[in-house]
Amino acid sequence: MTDLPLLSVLIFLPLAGCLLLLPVWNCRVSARPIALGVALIELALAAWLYASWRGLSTIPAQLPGYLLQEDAAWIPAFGIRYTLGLDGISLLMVMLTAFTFCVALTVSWNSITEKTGLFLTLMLVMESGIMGVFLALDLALFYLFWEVMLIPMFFLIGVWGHGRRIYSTIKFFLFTMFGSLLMLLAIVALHLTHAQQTGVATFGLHELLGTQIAPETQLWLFGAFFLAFAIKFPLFPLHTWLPDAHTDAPTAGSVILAGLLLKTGSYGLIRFGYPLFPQAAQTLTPLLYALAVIGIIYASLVAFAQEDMKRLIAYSSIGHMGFVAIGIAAWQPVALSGSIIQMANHGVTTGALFCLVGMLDERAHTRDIRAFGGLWGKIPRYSFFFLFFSLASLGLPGLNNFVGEFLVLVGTMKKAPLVAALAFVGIVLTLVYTVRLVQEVLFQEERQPLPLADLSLREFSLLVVLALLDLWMGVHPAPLLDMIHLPVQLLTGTP
Amino acid sequence: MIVPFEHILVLAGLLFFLGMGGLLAWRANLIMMLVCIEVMLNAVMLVFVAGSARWGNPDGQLFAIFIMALTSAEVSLALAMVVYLHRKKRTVNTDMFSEMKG
Amino acid sequence: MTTADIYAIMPLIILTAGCVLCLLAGSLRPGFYLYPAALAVVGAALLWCVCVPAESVMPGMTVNRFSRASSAFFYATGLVALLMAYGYNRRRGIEGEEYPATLLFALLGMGVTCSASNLLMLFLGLEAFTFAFYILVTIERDSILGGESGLKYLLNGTLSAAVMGMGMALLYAGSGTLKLAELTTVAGIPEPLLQAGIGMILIGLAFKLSLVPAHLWTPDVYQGAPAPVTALLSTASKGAAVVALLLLFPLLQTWQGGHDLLWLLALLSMLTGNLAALLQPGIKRMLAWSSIGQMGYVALAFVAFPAGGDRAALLYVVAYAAAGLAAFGAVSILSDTSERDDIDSYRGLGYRNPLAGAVLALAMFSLAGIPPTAGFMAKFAVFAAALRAGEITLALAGIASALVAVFFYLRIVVVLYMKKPAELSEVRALTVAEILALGIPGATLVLLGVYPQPLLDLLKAILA
Amino acid sequence: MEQTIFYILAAAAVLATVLAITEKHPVHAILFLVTSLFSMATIFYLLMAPLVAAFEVILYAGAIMVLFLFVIMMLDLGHPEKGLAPHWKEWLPAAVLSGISIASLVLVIVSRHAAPAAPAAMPTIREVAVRLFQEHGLAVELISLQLLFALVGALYLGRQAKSGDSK
Amino acid sequence: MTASSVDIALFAAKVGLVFFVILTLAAYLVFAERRILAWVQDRKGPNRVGPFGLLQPLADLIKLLTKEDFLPSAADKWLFYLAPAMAAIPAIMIFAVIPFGAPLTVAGHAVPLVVADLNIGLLFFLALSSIAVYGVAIGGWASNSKYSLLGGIRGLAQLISYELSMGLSLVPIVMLARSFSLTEIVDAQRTIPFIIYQPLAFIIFLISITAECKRIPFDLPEAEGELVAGFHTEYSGMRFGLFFVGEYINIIVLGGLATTLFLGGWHGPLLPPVIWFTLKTLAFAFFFIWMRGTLPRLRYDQLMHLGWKVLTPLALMNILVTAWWLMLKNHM
Amino acid sequence: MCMSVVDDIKALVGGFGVTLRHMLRKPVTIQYPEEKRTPYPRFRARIVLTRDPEGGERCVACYLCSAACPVDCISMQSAEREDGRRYAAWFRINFSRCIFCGLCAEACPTMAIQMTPDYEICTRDIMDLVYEKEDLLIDGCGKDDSYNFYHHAGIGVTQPRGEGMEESRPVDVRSLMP
Repeated sequence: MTDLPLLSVLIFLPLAGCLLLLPVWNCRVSARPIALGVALIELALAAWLYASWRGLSTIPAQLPGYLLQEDAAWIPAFGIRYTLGLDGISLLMVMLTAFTFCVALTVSWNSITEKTGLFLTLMLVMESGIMGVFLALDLALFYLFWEVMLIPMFFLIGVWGHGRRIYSTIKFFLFTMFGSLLMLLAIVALHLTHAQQTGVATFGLHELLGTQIAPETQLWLFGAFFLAFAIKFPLFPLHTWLPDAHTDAPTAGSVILAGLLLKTGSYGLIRFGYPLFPQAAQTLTPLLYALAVIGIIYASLVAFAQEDMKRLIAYSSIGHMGFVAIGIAAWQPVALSGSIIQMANHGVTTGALFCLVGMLDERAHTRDIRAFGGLWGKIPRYSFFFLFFSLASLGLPGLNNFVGEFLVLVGTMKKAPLVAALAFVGIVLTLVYTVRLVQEVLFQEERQPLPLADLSLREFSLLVVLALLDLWMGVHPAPLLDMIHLPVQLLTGTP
Repeated sequence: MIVPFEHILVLAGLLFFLGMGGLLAWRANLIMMLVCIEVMLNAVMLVFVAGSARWGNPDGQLFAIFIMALTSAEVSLALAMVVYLHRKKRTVNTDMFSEMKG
Repeated sequence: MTTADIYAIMPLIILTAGCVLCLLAGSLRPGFYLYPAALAVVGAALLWCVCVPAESVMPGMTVNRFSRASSAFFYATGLVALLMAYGYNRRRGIEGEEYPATLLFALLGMGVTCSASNLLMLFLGLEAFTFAFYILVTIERDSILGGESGLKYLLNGTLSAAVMGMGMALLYAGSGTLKLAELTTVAGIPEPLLQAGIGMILIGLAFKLSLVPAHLWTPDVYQGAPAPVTALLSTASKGAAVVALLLLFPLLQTWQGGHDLLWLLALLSMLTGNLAALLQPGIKRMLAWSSIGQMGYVALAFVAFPAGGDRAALLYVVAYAAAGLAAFGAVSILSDTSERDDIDSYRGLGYRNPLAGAVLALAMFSLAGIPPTAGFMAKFAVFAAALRAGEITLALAGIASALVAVFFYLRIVVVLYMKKPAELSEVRALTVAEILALGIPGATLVLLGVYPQPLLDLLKAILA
Repeated sequence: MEQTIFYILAAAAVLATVLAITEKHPVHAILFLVTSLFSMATIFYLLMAPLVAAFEVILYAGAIMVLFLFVIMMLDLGHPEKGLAPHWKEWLPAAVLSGISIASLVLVIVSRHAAPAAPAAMPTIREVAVRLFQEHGLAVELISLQLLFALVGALYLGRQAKSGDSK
Repeated sequence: MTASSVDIALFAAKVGLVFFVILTLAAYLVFAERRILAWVQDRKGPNRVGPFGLLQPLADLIKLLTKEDFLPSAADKWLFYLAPAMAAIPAIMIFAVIPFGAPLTVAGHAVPLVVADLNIGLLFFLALSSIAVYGVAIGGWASNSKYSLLGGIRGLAQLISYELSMGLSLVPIVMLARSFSLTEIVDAQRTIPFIIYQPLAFIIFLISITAECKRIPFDLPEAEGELVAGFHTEYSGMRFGLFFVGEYINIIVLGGLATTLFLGGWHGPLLPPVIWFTLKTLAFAFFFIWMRGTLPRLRYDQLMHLGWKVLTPLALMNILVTAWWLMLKNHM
Repeated sequence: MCMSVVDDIKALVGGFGVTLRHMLRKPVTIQYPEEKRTPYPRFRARIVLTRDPEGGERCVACYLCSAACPVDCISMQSAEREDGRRYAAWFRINFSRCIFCGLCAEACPTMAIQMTPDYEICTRDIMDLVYEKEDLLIDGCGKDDSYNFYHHAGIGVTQPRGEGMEESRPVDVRSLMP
């Protein structure tokens, strides 16, 4: 099986799945299983990779820490190669991706009634793009996937969204484009510097790692990368697109946006930003800390004031991603591991929360907190999961978020105690708004007589799977930590 | 060469920029605009002929003749358009031709 | 003239014979059968260009790989434009043999331009296809816009011909030769006459490329001309002007002022074009202004000429041509008896006419430079070249304007897919010609965006 | 002798051109331009380009300008001399631009080196003709096609919609 | 007397002579026309003033000079005055390049019997004949009268149209003679006049110059039945006279040109060259008059049809055939 | 097509032939003052007043000619001799107005007014063209030299009116009262 170019299969399988969809473009009933099937195959592949990663790690790779690699000439004229690589971090992300897409497809099983063919196609294309982002080791290739995943999301929000969907989607697209164009310039500049120094025209990450860049230039280039990733992250002043996008996106869009797109930013920072420009990163670390902390506190405060549940969860995402940012900024094995784990955790938890809100929205056609109340009594199964994931989200020990946040705080404590302390304040604030949410929605007496049905079997099984995953990651994160151990050490230079 | 080459150039330049100035000033009358363009093309031909005389090379004269042929083609088409538009709008005043803005 | 020469210029001979026969046949028996005939002629010329590697050096013309490849590009563009014109002209009642014949003549002019080896042929070639466009732009006699824009184009074009002619005259007067090769050897002399000549030629070409500040004709002409004509005008004619610039570039390089002038043109075009496009209510005017901006990127590539800008420029032109053909093709196919120009009238069309909508959206993405489309590769190449040449200011300005551009390109996509359709008129089934006219540029866009290497190899080979 | 003639003709050409572009009435403007063209033709003759001189008169004065005249006569423009002429403000930018351009031109010319001495022999008409058809034969073909299309275009535009020939 | 001053004197004499002869001939051509037309119509024509009426031209001149010079109130004054001169002068200037006799030797100087032996003589002729259009056009336009304007427009269109076929019909001549110089063209016809080789070109040329002279059957610009007197309706006195004389000068000059180009110019047996030339030229003049006596006026569309759809294609075909023939001949 | 061209040429050549033939023909012009044409006897030119075979005036001043004249160029005053014979006291024809149509001659009951072939009546003074009776009257009888009106009709009406046979008295208009 290892003879297969597994990584390419991972990327292009969903695209091939699109072709399968073409004959049943207008037939919703038969298109849905096909798309879900493709996503499940992806998931199976990812699972197989996870199951066999220890075996793979024994096979010596060209690059240290990598499990699988692919390399082929693509556009030699520009020095662009088709280089893919899978290490522990990527594997985690790949698994998250494959899983989140299954979740997203399941949750939108009934809710997407119009233009289903287009919707499923876009989902699969996006899966390809995101897989590519997590696997690419050539900067140009990375950029390509980075942009490719944007377009389907643009359509998802714009076509199937609610509210001011067009405003939101254009805002989302422009913000991201702004960052990525600057990043493109920086990539090219880096490429040219490297070509000048060595005479080799390449965009390969590992060749470029050795480039000597003057500190000032490095600062500029890192700034460009940082901006692009920070927008995706999103860090504090650049976050404004996120609540809009989340609020107006369809449920599947929100799930993917929160579960995956945000992770591409942090992943990019980990994979490219810091390693390529260590000195500049060092210089800018205080900034990152500051932005992250401000983000956490600010987001939590704002979240408290939200009436729209999706908006609230979106702001909570900003806060959670702030922890990831802190972990990256510390650039220290424990904190970084925490960040990476937190990325996965946040993906699962927030994804689940968006699913829950989406389900509620499907039933009540509103997401206003003030419209609900007393759900605990009316739809107990739903309320249970709501409570469960809210607790996970606020970092209840034993559930997954706790692991990530704990590791981040532990790691950061050594390098920047003040930051850790402030971040802790953030956790407390998280507690406040989460409790408010849970209290208002589940336990307050009923405010409006809403005809709400409890979970269907599909929803129930989906949430069960999510909850089990949450629990497992919270209780037994060791295999995951093992998996990312070597790459993190290689990244932070502490073998 | 009967006169210094520079003097011919000055003459050509004067004519060329007179034509260009006229073109800029007469933006209201199609026929006058075309006339001004003719003046400019004449100056071009003068430079070609002067160059031909300077180097004893017939190419310049030929280029001038080609320019003439080209101009006649362009002018005939332009005037056909003027007639066509006039038939539709009863004016050659370009200010009246403002269906498109921006 | 030897047999080899005749073989080498056979595409031009085919086109000449084609357009004359088309006129004759049309006067004997008018009808739309002439379109397939013209299609066959262009196809034959294209095939010959691609398949018969005949090369020769004649007085005034040099047929080599460069000229063969460029003419193949022009003929392919013409082919697509003809395909989309067939149905369009039928619906709009543009009858007569003039359209196909003039189109063939335009292609002939472009073919001559790209194989010219002296200033005379270059000038005549440029003027020939511009002249053909004067007719094509006005071809719709029932529309007052057509006549107006034709006249505007003609006035501007003639002015540019005068300026360019003056430049060539000064070059000739300063050097005594019309041959490009000889001129290049003389041009090194710091002779003000030659420099003035180069500058004026550059300004003349700026008209053809519609670079700011010589762009004023562009929006009106694009709006007034029928969409298939605009498609060809915005792609092939720009391409031919770029080719002419490439042919003249060895001259231009000898003078720093030329570089500075081009720098200014590039900057102004990128900013003005993209900013003005923001304000346009009509799709053709929007595309017109955006094409001004796009040509600014080409100029940027030329500014970075020594750093691989030539290849970037050609790549950009090909990508832009594919996108332009796709966009205007979609416009012409979505137009019925009247042209669908108002952007608002495209609401929801992406679903009612999926292929046309998809291709239009694809073209917009490509123009905005978003991967995986050809536009991205082209922008990538251009910015790479610009950075390599150290033109950081221009590159930043380009990036900024590209970001602005994303906005108005997306507007089209938004309208296509995210707005409720206004009226539910009958949806016309696409004909084979229309599917081809949309499919070819659309496929090119994707193909070039994913795997541009063959084209890059080709460009490298022809530029060597 | 020839020099004097040249300068007189040059002055006449410039004067006639100025009058032509400032004249309000198109017919007068065209006649002034014809005067200018005659001066130019004679200058061409003095510059040993008799062929160009002849064609200047035949084509420019004899065909193109006549075409202008024809169109003006046919269009019935009313009283254009009473119509709008450019205001002096409209001449201002044009004058400034032209002035700058002319000044730079003079600068260019002053700064350039003395032209090399004229070569001995000027090409005869036969040589010019041989060059035309041997060296530039393809150009002749191209321009002839272009003229054909000028005809096609003019006919197409001149034709009345959906009816027979107007001419 | 130095050599150059002799030359100048001879030149001046030539110019004076040509002027005098042409003007006299033109005047007498008017007379001849009236007489010949009279004969055609079985009349006698003017025969009262002087013997056989030979002083009639003088009488006409006196009459024209003494008439009132009339300026229409809405006319464009300067152009109105300019037009007659522009009609007459180019016509007479054409004669400058026509060789009217074999070179003479006077006082040891070789005197070519041509006012100016231009190397582009033929083009000079075409240039001037294209300028002659202005007289008609401006005369018609400046009068500010509808008849004049219509006549002017007709004249413009007609002259431009037939100039084309005229020029094209001359191309084979240039190809045969390999020169634009009329002297050389005449020399090339020393043995065989070109009319033998080029009958078609001759016929086209003949028809075209008839149209260029605005003579019946192509006298639409002054069609008296429709337009009063066409472009010179508003003219009187000597201004009308100039238009009138210009037309007759044109006949003589074009006749002389046809002689030079097709009938071998001054070449001919027995008689002195100048006489031959004069005879041939007058034969053309006679033919014009004869034609006037014979043919009715064409309709406007017939005129255009003849010019564009018959003569021009024929002339083009003729050029092609001649070119092929010359090429084959050179290859044999 | 070919045939039509040949036909055209034939027609043209024929036309030229016709004119050429006419050119060589003797002109039909008569150079008037020197050569004079003899008009036919019934040529209608100058008008005269004739006399009867006895030498008396034929005109009875009946005004018929004057009435018939389309251009009103004849005028006269009638008078009566004591024997009842009527005559014109004066008779005037304005030849500058006369169109020589001959209606007067046709109208004349006495054949007094007749037309002669004498066409040369030009003059430098237009007043000379007003012919009085003495200018008009000739001595001969003109065309019908035996006709004498009064031989047929008798001279005058001598008895008073209303006195004759089958004749009633004329009504007195002044007494016609109702």
